[in-house]
Amino acid sequence: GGGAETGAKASAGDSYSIGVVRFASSDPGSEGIVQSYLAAAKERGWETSSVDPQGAAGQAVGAISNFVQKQVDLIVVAVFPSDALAAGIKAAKSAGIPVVSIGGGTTDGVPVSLDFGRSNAKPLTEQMVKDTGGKGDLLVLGFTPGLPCVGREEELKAQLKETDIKVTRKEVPIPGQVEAGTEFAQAWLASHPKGSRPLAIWGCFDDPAIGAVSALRQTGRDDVLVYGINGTPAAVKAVKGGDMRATAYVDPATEGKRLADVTPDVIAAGTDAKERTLLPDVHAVTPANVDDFLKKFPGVLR
Amino acid sequence: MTVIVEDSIKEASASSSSTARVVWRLIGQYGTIAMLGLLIVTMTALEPSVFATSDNLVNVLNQSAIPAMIALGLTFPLVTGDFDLSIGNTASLSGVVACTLMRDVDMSIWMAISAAIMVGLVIGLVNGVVVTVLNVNSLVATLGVGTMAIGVNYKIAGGQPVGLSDSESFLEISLGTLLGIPYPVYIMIGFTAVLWLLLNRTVLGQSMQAVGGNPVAARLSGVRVERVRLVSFVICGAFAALTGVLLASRTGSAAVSGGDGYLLSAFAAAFFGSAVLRDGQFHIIGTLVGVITVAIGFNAIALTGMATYWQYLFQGLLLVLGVGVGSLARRRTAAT
Amino acid sequence: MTVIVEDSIKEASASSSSTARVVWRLIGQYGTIAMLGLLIVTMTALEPSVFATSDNLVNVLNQSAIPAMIALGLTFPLVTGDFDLSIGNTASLSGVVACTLMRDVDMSIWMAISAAIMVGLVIGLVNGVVVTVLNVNSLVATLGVGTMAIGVNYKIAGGQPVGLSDSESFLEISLGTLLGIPYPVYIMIGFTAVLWLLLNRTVLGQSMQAVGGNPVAARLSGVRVERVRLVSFVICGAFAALTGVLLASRTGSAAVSGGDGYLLSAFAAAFFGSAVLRDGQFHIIGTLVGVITVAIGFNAIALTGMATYWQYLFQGLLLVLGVGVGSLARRRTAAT
Amino acid sequence: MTPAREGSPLMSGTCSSEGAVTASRLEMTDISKRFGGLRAVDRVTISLRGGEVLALCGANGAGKSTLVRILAGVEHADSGQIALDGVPVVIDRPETAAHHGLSFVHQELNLVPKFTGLQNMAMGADRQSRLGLVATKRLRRLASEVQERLGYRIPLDVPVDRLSVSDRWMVSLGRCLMRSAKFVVLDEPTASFTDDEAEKLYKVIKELTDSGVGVLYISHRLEEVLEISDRVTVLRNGSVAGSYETAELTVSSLTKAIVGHEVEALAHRRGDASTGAPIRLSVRDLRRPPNVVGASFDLRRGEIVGVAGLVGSGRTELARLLIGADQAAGGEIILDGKPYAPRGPHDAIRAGVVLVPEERRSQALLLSESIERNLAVASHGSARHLMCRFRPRRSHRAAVDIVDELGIKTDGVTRPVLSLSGGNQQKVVVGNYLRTRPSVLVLDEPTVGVDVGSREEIYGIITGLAGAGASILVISSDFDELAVCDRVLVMRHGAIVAEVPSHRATKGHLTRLCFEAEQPAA
Ligand SMILES: Nc1ncnc2c1ncn2[C@@H]1O[C@H](COP(=O)(O)OP(=O)(O)OP(=O)(O)O)[C@@H](O)[C@H]1O
Ligand SMILES: Nc1ncnc2c1ncn2[C@@H]1O[C@H](COP(=O)(O)OP(=O)(O)OP(=O)(O)O)[C@@H](O)[C@H]1O
Ligand SMILES: [Mg+2]
Ligand SMILES: [Mg+2]
Repeated sequence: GGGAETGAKASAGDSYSIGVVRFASSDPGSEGIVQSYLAAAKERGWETSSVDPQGAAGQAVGAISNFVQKQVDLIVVAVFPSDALAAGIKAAKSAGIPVVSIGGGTTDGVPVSLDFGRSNAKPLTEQMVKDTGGKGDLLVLGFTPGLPCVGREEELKAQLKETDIKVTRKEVPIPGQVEAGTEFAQAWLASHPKGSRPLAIWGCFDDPAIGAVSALRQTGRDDVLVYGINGTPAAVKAVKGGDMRATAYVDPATEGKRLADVTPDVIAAGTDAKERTLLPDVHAVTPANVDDFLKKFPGVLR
Repeated sequence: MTVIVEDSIKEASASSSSTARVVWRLIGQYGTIAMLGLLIVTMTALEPSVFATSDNLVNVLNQSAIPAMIALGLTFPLVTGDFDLSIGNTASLSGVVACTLMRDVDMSIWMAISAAIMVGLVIGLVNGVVVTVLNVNSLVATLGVGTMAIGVNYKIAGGQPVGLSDSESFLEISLGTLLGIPYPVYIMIGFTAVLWLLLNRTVLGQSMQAVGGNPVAARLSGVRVERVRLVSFVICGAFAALTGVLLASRTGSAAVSGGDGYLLSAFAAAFFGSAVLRDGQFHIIGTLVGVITVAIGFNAIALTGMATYWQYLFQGLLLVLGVGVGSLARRRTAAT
Repeated sequence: MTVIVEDSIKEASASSSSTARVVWRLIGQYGTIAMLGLLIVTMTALEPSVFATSDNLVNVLNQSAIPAMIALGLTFPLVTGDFDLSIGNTASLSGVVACTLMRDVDMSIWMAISAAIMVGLVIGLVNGVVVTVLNVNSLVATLGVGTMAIGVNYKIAGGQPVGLSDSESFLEISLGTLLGIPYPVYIMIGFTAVLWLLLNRTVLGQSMQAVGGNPVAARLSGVRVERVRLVSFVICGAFAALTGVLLASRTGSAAVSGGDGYLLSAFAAAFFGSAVLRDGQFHIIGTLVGVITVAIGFNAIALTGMATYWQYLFQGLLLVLGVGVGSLARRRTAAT
Repeated sequence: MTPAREGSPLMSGTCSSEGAVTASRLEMTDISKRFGGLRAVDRVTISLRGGEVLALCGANGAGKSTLVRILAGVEHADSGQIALDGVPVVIDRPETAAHHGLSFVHQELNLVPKFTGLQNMAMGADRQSRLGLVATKRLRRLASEVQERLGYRIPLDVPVDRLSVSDRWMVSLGRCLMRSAKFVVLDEPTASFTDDEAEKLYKVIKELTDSGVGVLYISHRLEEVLEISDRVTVLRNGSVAGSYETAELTVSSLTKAIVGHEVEALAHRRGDASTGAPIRLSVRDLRRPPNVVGASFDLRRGEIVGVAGLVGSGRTELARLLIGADQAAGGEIILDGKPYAPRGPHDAIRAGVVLVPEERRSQALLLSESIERNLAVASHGSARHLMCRFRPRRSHRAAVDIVDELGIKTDGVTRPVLSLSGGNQQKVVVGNYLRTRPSVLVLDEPTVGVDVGSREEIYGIITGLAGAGASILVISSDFDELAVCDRVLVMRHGAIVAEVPSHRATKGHLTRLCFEAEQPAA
């Protein structure tokens, strides 16, 4: 009812009411973007309220319904795949409230999504292919249930198609991702001794990659290149210390601001706007550029 | 009855502290419900135009429906004195099975749902057999069986979410309304009534309570303890599966870990509920009150827009105080 | 004594079924350990060059160290008959606290570790007070307190991992070796010994076991039941915090939810261990065997390259059979 | 969910049906049962006819309860047959026993604590359901019939964990009578009863036998055995030591048959020896309404004082107040001249005051733990502080000593206490508390289920302790055994109403005092 009218009336400079459905307090990637978005919204004088559904899709649907009750102007959802929130998105749509997703993809009722998967893997995977010269053995630490990871692995698969890289894939569990990274790397290292073929480990996010780094240190190996994604402090430190070859960083402040910038448009356009995907700025962090990187983003290690 | 007469005599004799005792007894009995009332009153005062509306009431009940199913099912093993840690995984698996059957085999909705519930029954049966025949502690047994359920889930869906191409009629289960009230609310009320009758008005239910209260005594008076425990696991599995199906119909897809989050919330609701009206006994109404309290808490969080850390502190406090106030009062009653 | 003489006569007379009974009794006592042996033998046959090496042994022990700390701590509340569901959150929080203190306040490593362990002690104390004074069921209480710990964690770290700029000496705790064996292995062995002594050679430990056996009887015998339970929560909290610190020292940074995964694994290990040698009683050595079994199982998964779904089936089966074989055999022994 | 079974053949032997003519016959032939190396029951043969009472006697651990449990389908015999009216039957689980018309009161209380009296009684009843639904009305009617027959108002609507121990026993007995049975087996039903309740039970037994029901009766109270039984079978070490017509027995000959030697009748203690001794414990107007409304008495060094009273007179509650298990609402206690207000059993045990509680299973034993550990609990409770060292060898030796001293029948102190016979479990309970060498020992029904021989030993220990200077308070519903006391206090409605010197503390006199007010003896 009322939500649709508010949405239609809205224009830049108005005060909006925005509901944010986080993913889980334990997911730093989305948390960073949500927080900077909330900060940006506050700066612009919008009223916000956020809920943490602790990773449960059912709870997220509930949270969206609660925001529909509250008659907010826009709902932002983090990470949950947009087509796995059906009842919530439908309720929002019929109340005329558009939904923006961080990393969940667009669908009917979710006109805008910030990509959080495939784009993040691109520069770093290119780097990996270049480093290994397109041949060698690669240990992939993947996580199928997570949508961002699926996108990243798709990018990896696409880039590996033309190469002579032999892949061993392991599924890491969450929680327990770091330890699993260590275990899988250790076992893989045992059957891949130091030798002629280039060796690399690619994690679809930093945690298992860091686990792999731990395995390398424990076994005293320095012949394996490790790649991760997200640019967590531990990963950036490992890159700086030369233990890790590269990680990919997305600046939450930039992306949060990007979302805040499009917010008035999305609200104005309403639920039936054309679907579009926002691409983040992805920074590959390598030993070569890590100092410059840290100068640019001093907050990473803070 | 004579007992009542005796009771009131004692009541009268201890005249000095009797008002205090009555107050404590009331708090002991209704403390948990009073906490819920306090929450509702506070929220009504804070957000009168949004919280205290019939729309929002329906919304909260609708949100309670799915967690209620799984928590009500869990109540049965808890009553017989067992734990079931596999319910989250069962819910995930049953959702995946239902969606896969509908998507890949083109099975009709009701057939697919029945198959999914069969999955729950089978898991419940396996749990029950491992616990009663292999004689494994229910915590380890259900943890193990639940882990195996994850394996089966991976085998079926490869870890990827299973979406539905034509999901309208399936979604209708969650979205459809009758007299302005969504179907899930009816489902919740209906099953609550059925399960309440089962636990309180049938010999099976009484046997379950007896087994939970004192398995040796139950066995000596002719209750087939093993069978009763097995049945409680089967009921629990079936309701976990139902939860998975409802969840899939609410989200329009099923994920390998979609139902996992309900494990702890179901335990929280059931244990919270065990402090409602009674002292540490699991019962159907209590569990329902637990689920609804948690849902109202969550609703309050969304409506007031508390900071994330407050959300956690609030949820934690709600649990501890909700149970603690009643318990403390009961202890006081016993002491005076 | 006459009884003994009688005994041997009777033993001889029941010659027919006695061998079977001895076999069952042996399986009952050592069944769980035999399962572990079987696993080791199978793995040695499958991967002789990788599995059965001293390197891999050290590796497995090293991997066991962190889960061992939290599971050993958990054993104490379990012995007194309580649950602690807050351990995972406590571990996460303590890691965050240690790293934040080192990073932001420039605290020395040992001071920061002490502070983190203080956090664990405090959480344990809160758990204990809620359980013994407010008289809340330990499952709800620790779930609630754990949820609050998440809130505090979020307040401190804002949901972001806390990295250290200069982490070398902190990492050294996990990576350093003595005589080729990593420090964590020594830590594990040392604390196991200490906790074994505490549980088996002090009045406190004996009182805990008495409380677990029958709290009413223990109380009437002069055991301060409340105090003993409280102490067990405090010990558990401290070891959960220690786990968090060790975990952070593995990667040089603390993830907001780094310790959460240890909750279920600690329960699995402790309950698995309760079926080792004894029947359903929690004890230190059992818990350690449980942890190492799980670690070897995971090591086997990593080495053999099973498919994802097999990993889960295997882990589930390991739990169920590991406990089930012994239990079944014990029941057979009792029956013959 | 058994559907209603109207007109079932099992109904033919109901106790209420008038004049059951064909007396049925229950035979257990050559029954043997071993536990590990121990022959608990060894080729025992008994037979029981409808309308008669067969008493089963024997020392603790003789195998009586094991035989009963085999009959109940709880335990499985290694060999032997059970036959009903000449037809062999296999009783493999408790409900089979019920189907064959057998009803039991087992030696230990087997109630569901959170269930009401009615719910507990319903658990054993036949035809409790119609279409799986609980037939509440019918059950309540049945229960009130049972109440009438017992002549005792069992609180039907209160959870049994709020009842006193003897009320719980009444519930247990009531449950047994809810079933229309051909044979009723009572394993020490009167152990926690005073004479008053016991009389009520005898009346019920009379009714049952008159209507053709056979009763198997186990008791350590030999007078009652002689009073109510028709025949007596004595077990010793698992096998039948003799079968007698009751008429040909006396207490002393039966005692001899059970124990194997003569046991002297309990001589009344000469109470004058302790009158001059200093007062150790002085209780003044101790109150905790409604159960204790003013108790005052003194306890001297080396004195044994008994407390007599009817069920519910507040004796247990008084004992709990003395050790601080409950907090008094008023009054004071002086211990060795100093005010003594224990905040819990912990304070009491450190001050040397201990209580041997009345119900061993729920209040005194770690059931699944070893005998050794059970014998050490109170010594942990009295330890100086929690970090004191625990020496397992010393503890083991102490346990072995106690087992020897109290004559606990077991093949090792590491065996679980659950594997002991009821009377031996009771001795473990007493041993646990004796180990702390208390200066004030309160015993609440210390000889429940203990056989004649062992009773003698326990009295011996009590007198020995008193001789060494300990002060002892004995609460007992078996007024005969109060003869060991120097004097006996009588409690009624929560107050101490009379004091009786040893030589006048006869059963009859005490019973009379329990009912009516009388001036305390000078
Ligand atoms: N489950 C068991 N495991 C091992 N031994 C047992 C078990 N049950 C009974 N026993 C042993 O069998 C013997 C007979 O026990 P039972 O309980 O039949 O004695 P009882 O005659 O009833 O004695 P009481 O008068 O003390 O009740 C005892 O020595 C006891 O230790
Ligand atoms: N925990 C309890 N809750 C409620 N009432 C109780 C409780 N314990 C005992 N009572 C009641 O208090 C009264 C006194 O009980 P108490 O056990 O002190 O008497 P007693 O003289 O020891 O009798 P008994 O021979 O039955 O043990 C009884 O009527 C009993 O029903
Ligand atoms: Mg017996
Ligand atoms: Mg009493």
